Amino acid sequence: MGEELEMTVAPDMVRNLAGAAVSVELETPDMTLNIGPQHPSTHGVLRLVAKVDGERAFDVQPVIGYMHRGYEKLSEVRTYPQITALINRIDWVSGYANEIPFIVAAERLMGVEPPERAQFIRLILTEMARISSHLVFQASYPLELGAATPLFFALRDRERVLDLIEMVTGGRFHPNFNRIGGVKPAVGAGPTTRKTIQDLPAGFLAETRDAMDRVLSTADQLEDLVAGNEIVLARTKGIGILPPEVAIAYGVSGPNLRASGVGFDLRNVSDYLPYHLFDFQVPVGEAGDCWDRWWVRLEEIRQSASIVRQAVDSIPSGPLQAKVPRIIKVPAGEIYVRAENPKGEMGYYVVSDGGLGPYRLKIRSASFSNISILRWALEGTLVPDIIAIMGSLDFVLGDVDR
Amino acid sequence: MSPWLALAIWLLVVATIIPVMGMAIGYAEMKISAHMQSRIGPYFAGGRFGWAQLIADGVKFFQKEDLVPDNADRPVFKMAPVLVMVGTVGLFVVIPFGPGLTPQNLDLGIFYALAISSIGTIGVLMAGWSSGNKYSLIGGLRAAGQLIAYELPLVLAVVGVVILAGTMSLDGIVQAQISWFSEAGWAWGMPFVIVQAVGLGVFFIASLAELSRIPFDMPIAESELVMGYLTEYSGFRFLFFFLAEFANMFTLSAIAATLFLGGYWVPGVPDSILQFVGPLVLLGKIALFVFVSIWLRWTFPRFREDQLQTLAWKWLVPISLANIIVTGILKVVI
Amino acid sequence: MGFEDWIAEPLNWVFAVIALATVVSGFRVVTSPNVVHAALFLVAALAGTAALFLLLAAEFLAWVLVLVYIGAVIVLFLFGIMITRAPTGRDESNLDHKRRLPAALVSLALLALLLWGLISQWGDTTIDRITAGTPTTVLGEGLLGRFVFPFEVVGFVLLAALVGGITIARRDLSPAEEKEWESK
Amino acid sequence: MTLSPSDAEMTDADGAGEGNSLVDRAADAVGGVALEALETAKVGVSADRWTQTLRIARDDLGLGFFSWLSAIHWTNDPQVGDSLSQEVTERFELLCAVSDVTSGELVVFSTDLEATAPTVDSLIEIYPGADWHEREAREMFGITFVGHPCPENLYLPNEFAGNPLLKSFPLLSREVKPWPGDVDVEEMPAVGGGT
Repeated sequence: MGEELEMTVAPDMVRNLAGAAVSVELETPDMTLNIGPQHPSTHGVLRLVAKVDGERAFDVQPVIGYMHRGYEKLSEVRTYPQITALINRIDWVSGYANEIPFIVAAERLMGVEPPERAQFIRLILTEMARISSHLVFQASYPLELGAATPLFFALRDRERVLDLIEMVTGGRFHPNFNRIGGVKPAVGAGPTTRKTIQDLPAGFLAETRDAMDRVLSTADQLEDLVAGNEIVLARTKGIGILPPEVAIAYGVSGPNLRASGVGFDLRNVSDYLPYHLFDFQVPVGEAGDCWDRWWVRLEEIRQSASIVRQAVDSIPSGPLQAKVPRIIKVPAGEIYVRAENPKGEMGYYVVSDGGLGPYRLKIRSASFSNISILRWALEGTLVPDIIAIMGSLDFVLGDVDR
Repeated sequence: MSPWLALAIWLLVVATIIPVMGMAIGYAEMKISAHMQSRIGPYFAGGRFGWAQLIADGVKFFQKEDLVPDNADRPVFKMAPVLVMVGTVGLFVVIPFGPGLTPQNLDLGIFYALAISSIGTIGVLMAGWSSGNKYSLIGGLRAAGQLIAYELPLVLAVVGVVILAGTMSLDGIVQAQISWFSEAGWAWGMPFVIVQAVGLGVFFIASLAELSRIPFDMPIAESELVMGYLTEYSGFRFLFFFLAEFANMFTLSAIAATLFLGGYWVPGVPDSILQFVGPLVLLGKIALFVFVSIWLRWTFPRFREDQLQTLAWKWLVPISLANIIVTGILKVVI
Repeated sequence: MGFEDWIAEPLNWVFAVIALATVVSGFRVVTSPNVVHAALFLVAALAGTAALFLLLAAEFLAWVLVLVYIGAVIVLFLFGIMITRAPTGRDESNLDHKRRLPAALVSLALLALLLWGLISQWGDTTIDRITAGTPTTVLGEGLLGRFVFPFEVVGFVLLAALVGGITIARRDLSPAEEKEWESK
Repeated sequence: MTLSPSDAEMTDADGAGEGNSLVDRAADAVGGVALEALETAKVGVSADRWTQTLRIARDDLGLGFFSWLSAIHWTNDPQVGDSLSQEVTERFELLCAVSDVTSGELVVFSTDLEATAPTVDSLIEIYPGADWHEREAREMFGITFVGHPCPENLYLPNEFAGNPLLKSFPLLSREVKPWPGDVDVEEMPAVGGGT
């Protein structure tokens, strides 16, 4: 009897040790774990319905819609200038960048070309929005892994960048600064009727250079603090791998796609802002794991800081606003303009019928497509990895639900 | 004075020391982390340096409503924090604060300490299970798995010291370090860290895990499990867990200091003076360990559960076993 | 020693209280309807036993009981209960078993056996008041010297129990699952 | 991990400019017609060729990146927003934008669905990313996607009646309180005695 017992047990024991997982051997009940909508690391009101067996989740269903504000519907009853106030609330972490593709779409439909200086200002602020958004990621992602300190380093510089944005636009999160045909004269820029418009606040350019230096040194600090941390590497390397073909088929864009090894950057492809005037590099990951997504965003901070510095150095003078009618009516037509938002491809399909507002506005937001891959990516992961993978996708719920 | 009376008095003393120690460490944690993160930390409470912040926090906890979830198992839920505290309080009994200043110089000192500290685990499991919350349950399970895994290296790391000292009494271990070279006629002793550096490393890592502090804070991992087994606790019951964590940090650091750094002893100081400066010396050594664990906490993220188990079973246990063998051979050879 | 002498000794009072608590907890282990409560009463019973050992100045034994049984075995019990049954919060499940009578008989028989063993061996012995326990060194030398064989045998039996536990608890995989498991 | 230099040369990717080669190429490949959409390559196909079209787009045109899918409700009698300037036949226009991540080309495919009970085959087999977009379109416009595995609402509760993005679906807040912002330029209050 004893021998027989041993005979039957032995192979299982060996396999058990080799597989290093007891969960298959011991019958444990499955548990449905609701992560969110109120949870510290779902970035707002995302809800994941996870079926877990011990620590392993075998089906994770994201549930969205807790933040649906119906912007597409609301846009149908607003005029074009009013809509910019709505859409910079889509991805509030980089509010400014959301306005650009919509404004450009309206300008293209009207046949208006904004002056070069306005385009430069837009570009500078867009890249600042990118820096601030990526710094938020640099702050929150280590926190999700359990490290609190990078948060303070990253947010300190984000604050400086937001201060600069506020200095020009008067708003930290929701600038509503773009006008069709150009940009609004900056706050405190003096009377706008004068010919000698002082458009950017005094000292802005110098402070920007200074801030960009600080951002670059913070990026180095973050690299020391996070990339030099063995536990971070153990938690992120090889975790949550998104193969490029899967990422493409799901429409995952932006840094998440580039981390998977696809060097696709709309700044090189679309001409919504004069990026072709600047030298910058597109960081591309290799493995498509959480670590690469972190690294790509860190590198993009550096590249954006470099773009801002170049733009500040070469900003042309001139008017801020092209001539547009006092009441803006956009001629009938359709256009899709997409831009490289910090989170990925942000686009607006504008259908105009010649009225004061669009007949239909389709908002293509990056996070929506980026997290639609969650169910695929989270299958069979461990609970701590759910958080690591989710955080590495860097989404904002406003950008998901619109 | 009967030993029971002495014990009762000591428990009373401990009951006042624990909150004070908890607050001191809590304050240190706030200030040190703040300075590591280019912040100031608490500033206003108490007039200067925010020294009263922790008192204010404590008062706040007492004012809060003591909520018991509807779904909870009431008696177990209410008892859990008490049990966690018992494990902590019991530890104070054997720490030698100076020559002859050991509350109860048990023959089995270190063995007792390890035994009594394992009681806290039951409290954590009770908290996790009785809350009626899935996050709490997972947190409790993680805590149990973690504490089982790290109990072993903790005990094994101590064995090396016990072999060297030839006694399990904590005071005896200090004396052994003081008189290490006395046979050779030297007045200078030897803190065991010199030959037991590996043991200290294993002990320190394992005690961090026992304390559930980053990088081993998976049981409460707030970005995953909200607050783990503490999720449903509020008011003074939460404060109990909170204080127990800090007090535990204090006692485990004290034991580490006693085992490896010579406890209350400084080389070259006679017993008559040690009687007075001994507690201060011990406090200084404790502060060193506390500082390191605060430092680690604000530097590292947390491990994943399976990585933690790997670390315990595949690294710490074999290392500490090897350490025992080497120490044994060393002892025989010497 | 008469009853009056017995009652005059304060330690006996302590003994009586602890013993009573231990017995009550032990009884509640088997009567408690909730499996986690039962395990927690087992903790109380074991703690009581440890306290009794302390009264007998058997310090080492007492703390071994705390470290091994309370600190490890019961924790594993609770761990196992939670990971497999996971009845969070109030649990209404009924653990009562129909075969109370055989269980009671077995327990009584065991009690009788133990009593018989104890009384027949030490029935007439009176021991002096215990002032100091056996030094741990003596215990250690005994365990690894004279009693090394039983010690090792017990270790072997425990290992066998471990293996047996896994065998009982594990579920046979269906052939399809087997394949899936292997492919991982 | 590498840093690749940016393309200083602008690849005229959105198909704008001379010849509109991309839109013609795409229209030829799928057998559809090039539609007018400023700068944007837009190709119309018939609804029964919808999945076939997108399969060609993915496999032959290399448009593997699923950008978005949505619809337009064309009607002469909108409850919200301005009326159209020209009469249209009431219908749904289903749009699907797919792009190529190496060249950056983007094509919007369009098909017309009938106004009552619009039905079309699901793209989920071709682009898994179409999952949520189709659920969104189903919820917002009432379009049925044949073959979609999860017919549940994405944003709103499942009990919600109606399809919010239909032009016939009233915007309740506007019904309750008219929007004051119809006049974009309001009279400025006089400040400090004024000039």
